[in-house]
Amino acid sequence: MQTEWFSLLPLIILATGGSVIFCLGAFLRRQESTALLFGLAVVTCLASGGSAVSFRNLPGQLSGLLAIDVFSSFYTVLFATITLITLLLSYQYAKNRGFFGDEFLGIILFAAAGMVLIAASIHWLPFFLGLEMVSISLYVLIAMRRGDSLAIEAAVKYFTMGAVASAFVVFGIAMLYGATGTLDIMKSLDVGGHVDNRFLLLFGLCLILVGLCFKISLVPFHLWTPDVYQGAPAPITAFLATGTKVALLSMFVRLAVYGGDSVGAVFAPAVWIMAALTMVVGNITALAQTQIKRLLAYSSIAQMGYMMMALLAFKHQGPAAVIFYSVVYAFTDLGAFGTVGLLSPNNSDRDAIADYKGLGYAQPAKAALLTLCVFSLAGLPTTAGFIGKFVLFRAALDANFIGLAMIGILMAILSLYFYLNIVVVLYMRPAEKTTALKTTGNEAILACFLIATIIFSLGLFPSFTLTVIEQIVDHISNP
Amino acid sequence: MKTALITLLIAPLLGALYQIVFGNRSPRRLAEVVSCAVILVSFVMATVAFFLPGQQETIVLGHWITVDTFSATMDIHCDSLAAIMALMVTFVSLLITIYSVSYMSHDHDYARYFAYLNLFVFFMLVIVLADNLLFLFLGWEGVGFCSYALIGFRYEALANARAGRKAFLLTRIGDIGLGIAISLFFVTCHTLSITAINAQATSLSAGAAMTLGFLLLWSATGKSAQLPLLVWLPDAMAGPTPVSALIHAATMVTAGVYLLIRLFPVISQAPEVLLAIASVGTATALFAACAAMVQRDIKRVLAYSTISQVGYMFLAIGVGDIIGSMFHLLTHAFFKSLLFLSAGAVIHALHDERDITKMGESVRRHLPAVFIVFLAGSLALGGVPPAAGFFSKGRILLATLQHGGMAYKAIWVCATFTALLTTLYTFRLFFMVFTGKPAVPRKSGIRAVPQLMEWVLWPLALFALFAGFLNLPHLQAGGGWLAGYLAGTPGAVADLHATPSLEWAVENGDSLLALGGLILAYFLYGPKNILGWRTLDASARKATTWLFSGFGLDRLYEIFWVTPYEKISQFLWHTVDETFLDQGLLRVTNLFPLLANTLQGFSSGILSTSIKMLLFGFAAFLIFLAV
Amino acid sequence: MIPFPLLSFIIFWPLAGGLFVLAFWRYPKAARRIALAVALVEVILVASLFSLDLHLNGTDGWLLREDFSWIPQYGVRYSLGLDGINLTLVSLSALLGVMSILASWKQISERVAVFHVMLLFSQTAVMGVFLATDLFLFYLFWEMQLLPMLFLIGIWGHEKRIYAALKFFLFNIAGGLLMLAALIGIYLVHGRQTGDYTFALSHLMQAKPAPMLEMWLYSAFLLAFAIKIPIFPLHGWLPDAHTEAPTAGSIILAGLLLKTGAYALLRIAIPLFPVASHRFMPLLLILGLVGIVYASLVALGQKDMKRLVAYSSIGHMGLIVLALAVWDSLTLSGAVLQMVNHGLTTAALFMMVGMLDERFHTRTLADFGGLWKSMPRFSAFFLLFAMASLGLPGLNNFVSEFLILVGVFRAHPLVGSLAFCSIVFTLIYVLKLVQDTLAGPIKHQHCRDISPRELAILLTLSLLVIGIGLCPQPILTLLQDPVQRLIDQTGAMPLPGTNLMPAK
Amino acid sequence: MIVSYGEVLGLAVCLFFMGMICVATRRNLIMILIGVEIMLNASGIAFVGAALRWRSLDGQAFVLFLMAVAAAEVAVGLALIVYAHRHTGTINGDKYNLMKG
Repeated sequence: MQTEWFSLLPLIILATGGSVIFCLGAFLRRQESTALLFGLAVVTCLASGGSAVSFRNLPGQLSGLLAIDVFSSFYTVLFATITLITLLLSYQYAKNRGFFGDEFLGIILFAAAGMVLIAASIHWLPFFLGLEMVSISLYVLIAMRRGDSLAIEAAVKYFTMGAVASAFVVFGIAMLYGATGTLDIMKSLDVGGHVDNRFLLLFGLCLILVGLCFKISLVPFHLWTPDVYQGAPAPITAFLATGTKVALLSMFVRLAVYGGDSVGAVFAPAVWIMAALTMVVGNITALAQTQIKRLLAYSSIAQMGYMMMALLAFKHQGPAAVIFYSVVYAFTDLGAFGTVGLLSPNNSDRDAIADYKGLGYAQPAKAALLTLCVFSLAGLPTTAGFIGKFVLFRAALDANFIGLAMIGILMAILSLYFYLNIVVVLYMRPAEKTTALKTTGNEAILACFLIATIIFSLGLFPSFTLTVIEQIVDHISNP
Repeated sequence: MKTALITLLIAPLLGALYQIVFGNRSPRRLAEVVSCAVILVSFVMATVAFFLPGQQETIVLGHWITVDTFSATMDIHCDSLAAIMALMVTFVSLLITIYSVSYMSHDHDYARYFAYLNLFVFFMLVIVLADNLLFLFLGWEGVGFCSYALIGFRYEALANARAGRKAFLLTRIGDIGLGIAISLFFVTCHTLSITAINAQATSLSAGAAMTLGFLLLWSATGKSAQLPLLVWLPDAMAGPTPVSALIHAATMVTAGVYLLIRLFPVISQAPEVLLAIASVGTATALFAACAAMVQRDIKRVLAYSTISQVGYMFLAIGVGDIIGSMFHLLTHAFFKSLLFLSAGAVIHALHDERDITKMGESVRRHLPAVFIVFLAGSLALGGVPPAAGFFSKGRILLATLQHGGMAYKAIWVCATFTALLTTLYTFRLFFMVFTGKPAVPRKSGIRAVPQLMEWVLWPLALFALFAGFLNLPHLQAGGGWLAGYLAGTPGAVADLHATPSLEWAVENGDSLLALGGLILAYFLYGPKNILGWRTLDASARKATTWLFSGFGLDRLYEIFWVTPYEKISQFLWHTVDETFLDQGLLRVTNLFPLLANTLQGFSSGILSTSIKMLLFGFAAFLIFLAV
Repeated sequence: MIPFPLLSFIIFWPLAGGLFVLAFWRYPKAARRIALAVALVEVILVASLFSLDLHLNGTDGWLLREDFSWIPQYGVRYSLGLDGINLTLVSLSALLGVMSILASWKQISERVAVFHVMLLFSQTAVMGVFLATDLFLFYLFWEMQLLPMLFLIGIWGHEKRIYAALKFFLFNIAGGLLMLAALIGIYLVHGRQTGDYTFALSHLMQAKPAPMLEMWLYSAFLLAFAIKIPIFPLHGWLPDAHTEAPTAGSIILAGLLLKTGAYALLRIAIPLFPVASHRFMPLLLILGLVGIVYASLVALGQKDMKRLVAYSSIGHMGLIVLALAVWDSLTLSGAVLQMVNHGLTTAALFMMVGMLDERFHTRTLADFGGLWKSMPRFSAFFLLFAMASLGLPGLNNFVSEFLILVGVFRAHPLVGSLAFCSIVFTLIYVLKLVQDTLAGPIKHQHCRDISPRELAILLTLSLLVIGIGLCPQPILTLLQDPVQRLIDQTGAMPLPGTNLMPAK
Repeated sequence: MIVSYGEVLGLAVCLFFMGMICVATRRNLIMILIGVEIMLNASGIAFVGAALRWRSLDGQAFVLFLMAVAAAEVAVGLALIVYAHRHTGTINGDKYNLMKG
């Protein structure tokens, strides 16, 4: 059908864009082509996002594999934006460090396509493909910068553990399939309908969950996160920390909505424990960090804990809260890791928190954005993070998860200490030495501006986004 | 009348404002003139108020606080009591302000001094005239503040500042009583107007009346330096002498007495309170008289004597004779300010020498005028007939004797004994200052006293000698003009209705007592030093040291109040606030980094550990599923 | 037609002005002047409120109201309301805004523009707290207050500034986040009971949570506000924050931020949970009383003048707590007036300590003495404000303190009497402060007396101090209706033991 | 049918756990990769068995994709390991611990 292919356009654009860049890269000389390729990649993102906006209301289903609807359109736009901002942030960063080129751009676009695939899939197969697309792309991206021992280590660790996790997911899917005979996500979650194979089904789900929890780094599957976030180049970390997690969170939302009470009843206690552990371990371990990317890694672990808490409230606007918060989280972390990248000198990332002394005055704009992001992560008002925290806790309390919410609140209080510590270092401790940074390119400034605008607008006028999110949750709950 | 009263009240305030705003920038002479002039205006207005008929008048100056049923207005109520008090206050203030001009002529900080002084007169007049208790409280605390500021006027010496602080603190402890009393008045009478309260005094329940009475007594003891809050007054002598004369002799210390007289209808509802007042008064009188016996500082002698005399006023209230109390208050104001001012002249002449053991014959020779007025004052204070003190004290002793009950008889004995002591210490002071050889040689010479200072003393001396005629007993056929004037005051008993024989006996007894005291003093402390006590005082003995320090009351306060207070303060600060609350919290929060370090141990960065952790998580999941 | 949103304008004008000031970050002098101009305009804006017909009763007792939809999904509205209580406090904020800028005229020489931006931001936040009638909006401003203050202390503070700033922030945010949970709680309870999910204060008051739940929710609110006020055992952050903050920071902190705590307790926590708060009243009563005595005692021991004034703040706020615990028209009027009065006098004292610090670079009491000689005008003002702070009649604090004390006494004679006694405790440390600085031998021979700028500040404040002391009635009249409304909303809260000895 | 789904499933699970044990116990990156491959192939067997059980093609198709993906993963993985080995001189996974905490 005509419309079906048409509705796939965002995905096609991304994949084609990536391929075209690969091809062009083969023909063009590296030094001359960077701007062109970069422009192409940016246009690809814009086109993909734009097409997703324009086709959002086409009721498209691709052979029961992909649902191209408001839900996936929303996520497509989100991923396009995340990718766009990543590109803007990494252009100069990568150029300065000599790993900017066709393969860098192409792989990022492929990863973006993988994310879109994950968000759009209503079938395990495209989901698996998307997951692998994202993962494999990221293995490469992390190690992109040659000769960086930390990056190599990060890539090795991420690859090894990611591969194991993927294996878990695949085996889990196989079990589900074995139990239910279908790869359709919604149908395969029908615990009530497959009483005979209940154990197999749950075993499969369990394996899948392990894989997914690993990907969004819930405790105790979180150990790779700090290492990988620290080792990867900052813009890549930004992409990795936001894109993958948001994509997988969309899957979590789907699972929660599709699974409903029957699955929820089985897994809720486990998720409860994981959410609590994640919040506690994430926040407390962050207290001891002296490296900013590691700190942000633990902070992002903790954020996942908050989201799991809200996910438990899947009947009380929890999914909407999770989606909203994942949007908030995406831009906040993009900003945080992005500014870390922008503030870094050429040879390596500025990682030790102590090195940020006095940067608030040497680099006021970027430091201000970092501060803003940190405040948003901490959930202070007028930032997006505050509204995000509010919707999460509202959902959790509405569903009577009072104990969990209390743990969350206490940990949020605790977390302020290390968040503030960054601010303290930026503004309140005198600089010891000043390192001259290269002037930031316009594209990165644009990215910063975008992020700041989004954080503020979500913090002050979240109403529009919330409406959209309510619609899409509504859409997947009542297909 | 209205204008007169308002002018009476406002003029000193305007004077103070003038000093505050223009003060040091205006010519010195102008500042002095202004400060005297405003008091003069007040005095004239007070005279008008005093003589105008139809005195009972309440004037609302303004609404102050109205919330719900609570209403405090700034209104003044002028009856005969207030009028005569106002007259006395303005008169004494006027003389003392004039005296101050001369006394302060070498001080550069005159603007501040006159500002405080004028402000003080204003606040004092507020106390005198206020009808609303809260407005009275304004004056009440205001005079406390001025007293504090003036005692510590010469701030360079910390001792002065400390004395001021002590005065403020102890009077404010008394003020709490008044504050609570005001609250209780509001709760029980639903009004704070003194006239209204007095009107419904009889409808107060016994308990309320008693509580109120004790609260008022409490507040009066603070302001009037009675037991147990008297220790501030001797120290207050650190202030300039005119201040001592005005605030700590004539006016402020009698404010407590005045308050009790004002609210006598309430107090009289509770006989227990009356007895308490009488006892406190007598005890204080005796106590202070004993202490005055051994003081060597001329001003401290006078300070203790003030305390003692105010005790008499309390006693008078305690026996229900508020006219007697008022009578003594007035005469005391005259002769005590006279004594203080002449003492000030002596001190001035001797280059700030206050030790009476270093004075003697030469003082009289150089300052003959001061000698004469001081003698007049001493006669009045010593109660030698026919000076003022004789009649006022006599009326109090008579009233006490007439009052029934054994307790009052005992009080009468004490009071009479105190009268003897009074004569004794008065003339001890007199003899030691003006006669004989100094017990201790003095280094400094004697200079002349400025004319202005001397000039002021004469009218006071006249009053000291003859103010007694304001209210002559029946025996002298005086008819008691003052009693008649004050008869309209609520609760006043104009006539004591004593039998002539009793009156005769008391009067003669008192005369004999006074003369006896005088003669005894002559033997003990006279110029001839017949019994040798004159020189003995200079050397410290155990008993006298004890008396000297006011029965060690200061020390008691030190041990039981000041030291513990400071210790508690330090304890709360260091132990509770810093160690327990602050450090404790810090210690609790320090647990988190510890915990963080422990948790950090899990993420060792070793790949196989991470994988094992993953598998462990999976296993946990499975186990969970199985369960 | 939408009427001109004056309240919003009042709230956001300093913010907008602050952003404008930020544009002048290269030109400290200009930034300072512009900031002052912004603050002055704010005063004019607030003054224009008084030109409105204040007895024109709008809807449900508000003098002025603004209400717009904001986040309809969660029933959050942007709604502001003005009545007598917050009008008084808003005026105070506007005034202290100007004062704080003037006070730091010479003191702040680094990062001048940002400093003023922070001052203006905190003014916006405080105004918002006072005016918000939607609890979500209120919470937003409540937390927003902390940020500028964090920077004010942390950047322009003294030696231990970072510790103090973090302590301040963490104490307050801890309370704040727990309150957020409770806020969501009462919101959900109300939503479930009525189907109307809203944060409007007036609606949430109708919610009837289960008794036990109400206690918990109230405790969370109480905790947040008690930390801010601060009530006795939770005051740990305050002395440090004050000691380390720059003068302007202390002025804002003591003059405004502490007031928001008391205001919120008065306006939000108690009306929202009348039953629970009634049960907590004895606790508040005791803590208030203990706080007064404790703070006074600890203040006496202090060696640092600013710390001393800081502890005095705790004591004065204790009186407000006492007033709230009695909850009748006398004490409530007194409490609000006390907020204003304490704001004025403490701000003045902090400012004067700041002036000394500016001149002598020390705040240790032992380093001072004999200032009467070298700085007579300064000393006169110092004495005035010290006297105001110890509640001398005729000066502002007396009126409010006496109203509170009478009210407390009426409800609770014993507690009232004890509270009266605490006056003496205040006296002791204030006199120590005065004596140690003004009296004694001169320690600093050469120093200039107050400059015209400082004179202007102090004169303004002292006129207010005397003015309110002698003529508090306009303010009290302003408070009458809203206070009555508060009492009507919660019902009277008679405490056990109110039957005084009846008149015969 | 000769073998039941249960038996296939048993085989798959056995293989999976064997792979898992390999992953868990070996330090050598290549051995870990092999372990992962075993796990992936166990999934493949399970898919095929299930496809036969339900007589649907979905499972078979999945296996096809799975093989492709596994190949890609191995390709990238091996390249990475070689690259890492060139850089650090070791393929012992545990030697990669510059970062911790």
